[in-house]
Amino acid sequence: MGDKGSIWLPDAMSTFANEVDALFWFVFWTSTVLFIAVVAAKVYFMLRYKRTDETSVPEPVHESKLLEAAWIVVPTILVLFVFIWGFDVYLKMNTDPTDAYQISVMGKQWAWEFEYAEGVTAFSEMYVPVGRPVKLMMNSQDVLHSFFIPAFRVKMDVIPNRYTSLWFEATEPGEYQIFCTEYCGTTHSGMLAKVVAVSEEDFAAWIAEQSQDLPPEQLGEQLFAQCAACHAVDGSAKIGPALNGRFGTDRKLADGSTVTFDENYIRQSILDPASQVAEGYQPIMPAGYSSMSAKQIDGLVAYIKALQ
Amino acid sequence: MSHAEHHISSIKTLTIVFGGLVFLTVLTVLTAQLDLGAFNVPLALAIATTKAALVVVIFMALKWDNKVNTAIFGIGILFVIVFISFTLFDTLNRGDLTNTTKGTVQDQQIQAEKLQAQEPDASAIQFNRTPQ
Amino acid sequence: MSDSASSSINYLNNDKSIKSWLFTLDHKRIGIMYLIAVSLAFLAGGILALLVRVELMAPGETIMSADAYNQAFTLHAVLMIFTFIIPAVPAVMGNFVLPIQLGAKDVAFPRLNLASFYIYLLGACIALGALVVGRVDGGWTFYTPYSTSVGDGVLFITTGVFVMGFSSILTGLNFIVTVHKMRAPGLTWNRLPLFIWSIYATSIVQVLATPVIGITMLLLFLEKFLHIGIFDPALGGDPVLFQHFFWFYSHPAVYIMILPAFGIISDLMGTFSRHQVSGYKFVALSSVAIAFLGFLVWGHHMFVSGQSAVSSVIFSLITYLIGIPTGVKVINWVSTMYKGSVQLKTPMIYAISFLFTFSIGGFTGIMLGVLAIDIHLHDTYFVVAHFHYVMMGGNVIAALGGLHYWWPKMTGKMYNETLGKIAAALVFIGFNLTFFPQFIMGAQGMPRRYYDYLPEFQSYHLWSTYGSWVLGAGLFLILFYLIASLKSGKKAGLNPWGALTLEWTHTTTPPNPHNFEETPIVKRGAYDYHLAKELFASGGEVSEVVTSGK
Amino acid sequence: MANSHSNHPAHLQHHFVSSEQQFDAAKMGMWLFLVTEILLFSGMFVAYVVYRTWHPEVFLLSSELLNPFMGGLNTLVLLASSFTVALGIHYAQKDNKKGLVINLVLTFLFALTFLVVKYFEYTAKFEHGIFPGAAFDPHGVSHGVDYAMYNVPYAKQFFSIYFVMTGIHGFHVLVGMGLFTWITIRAVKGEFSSEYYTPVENCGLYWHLVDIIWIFLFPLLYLM
Ligand code: HEA
Ligand code: HEA
Ligand code: HEC
Ligand code: CUA
Ligand SMILES: [Cu+2]
Repeated sequence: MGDKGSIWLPDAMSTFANEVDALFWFVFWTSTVLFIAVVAAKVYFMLRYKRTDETSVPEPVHESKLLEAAWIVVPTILVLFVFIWGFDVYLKMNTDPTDAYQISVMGKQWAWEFEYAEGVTAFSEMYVPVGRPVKLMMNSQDVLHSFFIPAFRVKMDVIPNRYTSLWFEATEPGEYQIFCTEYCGTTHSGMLAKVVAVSEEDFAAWIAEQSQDLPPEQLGEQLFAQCAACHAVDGSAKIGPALNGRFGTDRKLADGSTVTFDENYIRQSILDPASQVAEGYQPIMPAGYSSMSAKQIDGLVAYIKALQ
Repeated sequence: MSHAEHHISSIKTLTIVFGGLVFLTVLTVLTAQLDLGAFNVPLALAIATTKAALVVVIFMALKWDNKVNTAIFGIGILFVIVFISFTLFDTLNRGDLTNTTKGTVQDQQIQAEKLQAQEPDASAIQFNRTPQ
Repeated sequence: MSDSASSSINYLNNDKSIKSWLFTLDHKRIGIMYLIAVSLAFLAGGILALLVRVELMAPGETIMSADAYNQAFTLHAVLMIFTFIIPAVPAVMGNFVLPIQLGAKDVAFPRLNLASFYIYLLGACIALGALVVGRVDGGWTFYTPYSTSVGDGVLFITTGVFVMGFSSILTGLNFIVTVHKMRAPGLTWNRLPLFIWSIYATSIVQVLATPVIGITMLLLFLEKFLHIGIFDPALGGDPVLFQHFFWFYSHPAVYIMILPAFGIISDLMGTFSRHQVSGYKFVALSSVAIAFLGFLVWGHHMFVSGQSAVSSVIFSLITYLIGIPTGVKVINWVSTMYKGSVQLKTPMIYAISFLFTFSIGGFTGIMLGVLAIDIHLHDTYFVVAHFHYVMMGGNVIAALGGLHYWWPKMTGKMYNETLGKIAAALVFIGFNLTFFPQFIMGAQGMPRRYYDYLPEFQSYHLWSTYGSWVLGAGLFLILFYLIASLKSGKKAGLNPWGALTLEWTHTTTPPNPHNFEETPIVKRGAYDYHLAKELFASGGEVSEVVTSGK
Repeated sequence: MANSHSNHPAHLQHHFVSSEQQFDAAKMGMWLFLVTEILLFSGMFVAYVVYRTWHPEVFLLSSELLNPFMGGLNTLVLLASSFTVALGIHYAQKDNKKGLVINLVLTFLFALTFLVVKYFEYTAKFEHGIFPGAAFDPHGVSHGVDYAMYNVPYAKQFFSIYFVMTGIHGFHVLVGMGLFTWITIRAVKGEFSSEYYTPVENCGLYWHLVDIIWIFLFPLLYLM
């Protein structure tokens, strides 16, 4: 398993990806054959019956009812066949095995948050065990998002006020891209993450490691993954200001006042971003982070404070 | 054109139809007071449809009009039915596979609150006792 | 031959004042005014498209910020869809040609016709007002709750779309009545040009579907303004319901875009093969079949939206069925050339390119309709490529064919045939270069509406951008030589293509203000070339105009 | 119109061949327009049906707040106005100008009555904080009804739908009143006869449709 991709499709890394691909290739090649037939006939007629005599008026061709009927019946059969096949695979893709390992996914502008039953929370990297069905229970905090892993051929919209879910079973260890495919605002294209598929043992080890209490700074570093779409830590301005080397300096605000970039300012910026807008920036930092726990905020503050 | 003569509805016809419409209105109001269980809605809709049909056929004279106009009207109604029924296929069956939940998060919360109201648990009782 | 006095008076020169244009009730002049407005919209939308392409040449910021990009593609789509492609063929060529092809003096309701033009202008201006007011964000689909949470630009766009909807409805209504009630004596349904059949089918869709976008826009407006809670999940509303509302209009709307193109292609195939269009009845009725089936498939845009599987299955099944009547058309167009007499003038070159590009668009549409495959392809560049292949490669290429075909009739001038062919080639090559790579990167997983992307997609994006320049060059060349032809073009003959429909055989070039000297009496079908041999007996250009029954 | 022929009646536009053709065309156009109106309202009906099937108990509860007496009265008023329009057309066909004008005026007055009743209904709702959308906040007590009791989840949706539906319908009534004013003036001037009364007939068709919509709105909103 784990078929190599082609120019058309990325590597197929989930259990049903190959079935989707088989269907894709069937439709692809039938269409190609039909298409070439149409184009070939067109080009041939165009050249063969090119007008040479301006006065010629060709007689109408006697139309064959049989031929006309065949053009209707044959494609209909073809199309019904594809429909049934497509439906079958669709059912499989959308009915999760009952023994699936469950992960909660929260989509928010513009990051993914993964919550494991063991109490572990992760951003930007979703660890999953290989060879075991995984089910994602997904929900959005703000607007529509869509969760897409090309290598697994899965995609599902993530909706506020309703849970949607998808499942897959990774076939090989590796890192695979996660995209957000429902337009969700400014940094829609930055709402990325990775699936990290690892063996069962590695997965268990990872969970165990994550469950330990991290020192605040490290916790902050992990959490910062969801801020990275807008904040650089290398001094370059993105949608939001860079956050390194700022601690203790003066910060000019959009309303003209100046404050010190200290712990309180950072905390305030996270809990209520609109209250103190940095000069030269739009007040578009999401307010959703106010739901973070005190521990998480302390972690972030510690992390930002230490950034050089 | 064959139907150069326009149909003229007599005052008598119009009055009878009007009387029928009033009667049916009273009937809807009355039947709505009865408790017919699941039948209340279909009955009210059936009466409304009858009334609408009377207006269309006689007042709007579709009965004597060009058949094309009847077709136009019929197609319009048909597509309203398509719109409603195809949307209902979705909304009534939401969550038929495991890729979505049936209810919304809000519904689940309401449900949970209802259950809690029936059987107050320890924390709820305590809450009630806290002096406010 | 018509007498010389009437051939010198035509709809263009009978009254040259500005007022006579702005208040004209003449369907031909209204058609020309639409042509100008719609071309400007295309130009504006196209320039935005070129900017979008430049931005996508490289990952990260190239020429604009993320917000600017998001507004650029939204505005590109809104302009292209609502101000350009929906009115393009029906309101321009439908208006100009349809009454003449029917042998009528005008459309049934000329005042309504002028009103639709001004309503269209008003709607377009309101939509553009969004530019002044602020953010136009969210894509042309306006999915809630995003659309109700961003700036006021969306309010203007929705109002604009609402207003333009009326224009579209009135145009459709006008044409349906005109086709039913204003046909010349002898012009039975079986003799109608196929262009008329397809405009007729289009009009049905316009009348039935457009009101729903009206109410959708109104509800969206109220949702944003009053928070009525129908679509916004935060208030207990259902965002998927909004998608039903939106696509109940917008899927049928894609047939508003493509059916008129089908009509043009049928006419072009018949004329330039000088041959009866094969399977006339099938081609005619399949337009109506497509129009009706088109109402039953909207949910294929919602396979991963969380809608129920029951509806996904129904929508998927019916989606395939649309391929059948469309296939009937494609195959009949190809076989029209069989044993015909094919002349490769510029319009015919567009028709031939159309067969190529539209078929690719159609087949990829079928792929998207397959439930399991669409899960992977949905909202990737594969979809972007699909719809540009059907809209740009289908509608626009056909419309360019139609424009070249009727240009002599509209203006009385011939364009430069050599430049015409060069431009057609540029458009064809540029178009495929722009959009074919998008299929591949889409299947590889490149999501749409992405300002920034992973480096592995760059080579595809680069080719696509180069392609858009070739395409743009072709289109600007067309603009250039068409305008040049107005000044220096050769005078057009009465029937330069040897066509048999009434606008070529029974009126002057350009047509006289009331279309005909006398109401024509039709004695043969639109493509019965074998019954009109004498017209072609002398060879060369057909220059005879029949003033009464042929 | 350059080539109008002397034997053509005044109302015949130049691009039509006969009055018959013009009349048929106008009427067909009107029917098509009615269909667009039906589809416009269909969106509201879809919203209604969806939310009703999801939350039937909330809809039942909320509809208690609507006054079926007022709704019923308005139904009768609209039916009567449909009747007078039909009579008006009858008189037009019979060349009875007086009958026509009287009935048109009656229709206008019925329409006005409808809106006045609606006005009282709306203000009674507004007083108790029943608004469409975010402002929805039922409160206060009147006639022994405690409005605050009705502040349940999804009641907001019911009233949003109620206000949008009846609002759009009311707007159509208003447009109808404009149309009848125009038609009445023309009728008084004697522009209509059994030969030509297309505008009367088309306004009538429009008005009947407004009536039909209400025929459905009434039971759906007020009674169940
Ligand atoms: C002019 C406009 C136009 C046209 C004509 C079409 C035509 C079709 N479209 Fe397309 N479509 C769009 C415009 C159009 N579309 C747009 C704008 C979107 C995206 C909107 C957005 O999200 O922004 C879209 C998206 C879209 C989707 C949703 C994809 C997604 O978001 O996941 C789907 C899915 O089913 C689809 C299917 C089809 C099909 C089956 C046809 C069929 O009608 C095609 C039929 C034609 C053929 C099949 C070719 C010719 C046939 C033969 C030669 C005979 C043999 C054929 C067979 C046996 C199959 N389209
Ligand atoms: C009619 C519809 C239409 C047309 C014609 C086009 C034409 C083009 N489109 Fe667009 N496009 C859409 C409808 C259309 N598009 C829609 C609906 C979307 C989805 C938006 C969304 O996600 O919400 C989209 C999105 C879209 C994207 C994806 C953006 C994203 O997802 O991030 C891209 C990217 O390449 C693109 C590119 C182009 C290009 C290069 C052209 C070129 O073909 C343009 C070429 C045109 C010109 C260069 C102008 C030249 C014109 C003249 C000189 C006037 C001449 C006049 C006469 C000849 C009379 N379009
Ligand atoms: C959508 C992009 C976005 C995301 C995601 C985001 N921010 Fe911000 N942030 C901004 C913008 C824009 C500003 C500047 C405007 C302001 O001050 O509100 C800002 C300002 C700040 C500031 C003040 C910086 C200064 O120089 O004054 C801090 C601290 C901050 N953000 C922390 C965070 C943290 C921690 C997270 C993640 C938990 C985060 N941000 C996520 C956009 C974002
Ligand atoms: Cu989240 Cu796009
Ligand atoms: Cu579609």
